[in-house]
Amino acid sequence: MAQDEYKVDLEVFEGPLDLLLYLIRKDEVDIYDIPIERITNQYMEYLGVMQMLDLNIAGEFIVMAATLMMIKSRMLLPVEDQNPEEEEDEGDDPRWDLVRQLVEYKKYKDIAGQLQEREYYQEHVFGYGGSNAGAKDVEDPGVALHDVNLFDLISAFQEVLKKAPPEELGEIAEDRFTVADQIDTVLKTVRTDGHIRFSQMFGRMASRNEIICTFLAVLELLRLRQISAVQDDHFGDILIQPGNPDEAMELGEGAGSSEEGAVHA
Amino acid sequence: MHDAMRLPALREIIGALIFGANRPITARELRQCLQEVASEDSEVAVFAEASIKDIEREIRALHDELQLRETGFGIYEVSGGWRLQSNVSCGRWLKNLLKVKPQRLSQPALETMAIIAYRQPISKAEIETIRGVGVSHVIKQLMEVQLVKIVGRSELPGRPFLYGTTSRFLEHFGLKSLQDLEQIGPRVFTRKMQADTGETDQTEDDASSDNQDDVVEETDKSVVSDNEKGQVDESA
Amino acid sequence: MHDAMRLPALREIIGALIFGANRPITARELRQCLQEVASEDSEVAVFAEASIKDIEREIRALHDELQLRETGFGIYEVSGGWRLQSNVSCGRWLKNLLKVKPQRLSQPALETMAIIAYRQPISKAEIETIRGVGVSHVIKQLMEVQLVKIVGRSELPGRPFLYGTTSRFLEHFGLKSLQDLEQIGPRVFTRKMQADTGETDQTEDDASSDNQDDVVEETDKSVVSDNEKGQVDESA
Repeated sequence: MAQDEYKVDLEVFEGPLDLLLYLIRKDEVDIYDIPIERITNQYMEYLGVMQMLDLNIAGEFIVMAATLMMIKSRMLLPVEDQNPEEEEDEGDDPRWDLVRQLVEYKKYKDIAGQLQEREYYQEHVFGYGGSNAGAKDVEDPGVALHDVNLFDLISAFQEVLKKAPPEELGEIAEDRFTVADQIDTVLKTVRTDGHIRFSQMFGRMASRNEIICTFLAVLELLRLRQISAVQDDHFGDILIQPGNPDEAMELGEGAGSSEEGAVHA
Repeated sequence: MHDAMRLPALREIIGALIFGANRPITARELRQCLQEVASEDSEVAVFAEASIKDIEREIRALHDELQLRETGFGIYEVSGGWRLQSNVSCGRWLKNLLKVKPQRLSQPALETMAIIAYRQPISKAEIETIRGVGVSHVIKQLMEVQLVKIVGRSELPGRPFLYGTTSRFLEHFGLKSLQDLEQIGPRVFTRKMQADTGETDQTEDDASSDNQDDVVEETDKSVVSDNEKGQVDESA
Repeated sequence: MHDAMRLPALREIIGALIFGANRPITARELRQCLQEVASEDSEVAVFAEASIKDIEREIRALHDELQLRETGFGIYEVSGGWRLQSNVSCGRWLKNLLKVKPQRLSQPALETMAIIAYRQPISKAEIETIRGVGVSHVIKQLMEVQLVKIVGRSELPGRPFLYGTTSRFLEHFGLKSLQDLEQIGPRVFTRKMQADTGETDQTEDDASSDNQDDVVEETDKSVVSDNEKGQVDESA
């Protein structure tokens, strides 16, 4: 694939639990009663996309995939075969360990959101002589996606991919697109038009290869803060606009969010 | 400049000290300073008598005055001490004037920060169990910007480092003390307040903290007890 | 938290800017800042209309308020601009405070300092093994402020440098000799390494272990404190 020419080394710092919580929220399902088959299928789909994009995903994603498969198969067992002597409670539910883990994690995710609010607030507070606890230079701003969650982007990308024309056998047009080229194209478009809807970016694209290269270009530009992505509603369409590389130093890596219109899945 | 000879009021001294300290300063430190200067110079010996209460009263009076007069800055309690800081409503002008780039934590960094703040002292492995993904890199960065520090070592095999928050953490998030965390996530915090030396102790508090999570109805109780079991297994 | 949304008065903005500017600032600069922010955000466009005269009037009003309320500091015209400074009559307390309790060593610097003090001569690699993170930067800074020096080279492959403490280190931590370290035990440092939530601990630690050299804190800050100090010295 042409994306090899411009390797996007995007380390994914979200873990499998993030992805699961994202899917649970997106589908508006009860965290205590996860429709395991549906969620597993979706999880595998996202994992497949991440692997196709050759993102630097952690081994934990694969482990979680195996766990989900196992839970799914255990759910298929007739009830009689599962510890008949015990009373029916959540302890029998093969999903339970996972639910517990998700609930525990979600707790901290929620707190993180509140810490972030405080952080933004503190950005506006200065001590005497301009000292600001939040304004220290960091040498390594880290890999940072702005504004929208990586899974939001993958989700949008999946939609685009579904609508794409099927790959034709023996197609040789593949080499026409590279990530490097698409980076130029995306930047030009965004700078000329001011902003563009993610869903429209791929409108006239003919091949999957072009779509994939363009998506990787978007990821790379987000990482470099040359563009930013904003989402109006949860799981709504994503707006790509010119970024401001000087606006903020973001410490750590993975998806962050901006002051306005920030969305976390 | 004969003004230098005039004996200032206690309030003025305190105001000048908070103004000049360049860091959050406690009433205790203020008293110590008053006493030290008093011991050097009998002329100002009277200030040695100021109690913590007196000092705090003056701080509050100063706070109220600055608030009332709309000066654009005020006295606030941060990271265990008092300091002057600009009003948040004037932030955008200062950001423009000083051309500062605010330092923002990414989502994974914030989550790791939250886990460390509420569960400290905590090992990397425990954080990773909660987050479900490696955190070495994130911890390293949080330590580099001095929001997190090593606070000790666990007694567990391998004696892993235990991490906790710094005073800079309090400043960065504008917290008076770790107690402030209680307002953000009260139930989670109770766990931490109770003996957090033994791993097993944590399970009980898990029970209370999990309750706050939405979606939960009557099933909660059994859910929680199972939770305890799972927790014990994991940490053992 | 939603105070940020409130539109401040012109006086507040000017007060906040003079407070945070970190240097004397002119009415012209203030106007420019008001105009720049106004052009970015129509919500505050009204402030672009403030004339130099308006701004100067507000500065004088602020000056009078601070004077009247006996806050211990005020707005003064210095080298062509306006800035906040402490009242001359409070100089001796500030002098005491800034001398005795200067800025803190950063946490990583303190920890590295402790390891070097107790394990010298020691190589960078050994320190890193103990701390679990890279220390090149911190060592460089400790050397810059002359608390640490190279005392030799190891016989190990690569012949890495070995680090030890300087005489300045002793001065700054109030030690008679390195022998003193034994009596103290790692207490001075370990206390610092524990969660520094308690106010009392902090003050004591500040007094005992801190020194003027603020290794990693904002340079801005130390500039300001030096500034302050210089000013106090002059006026005393």
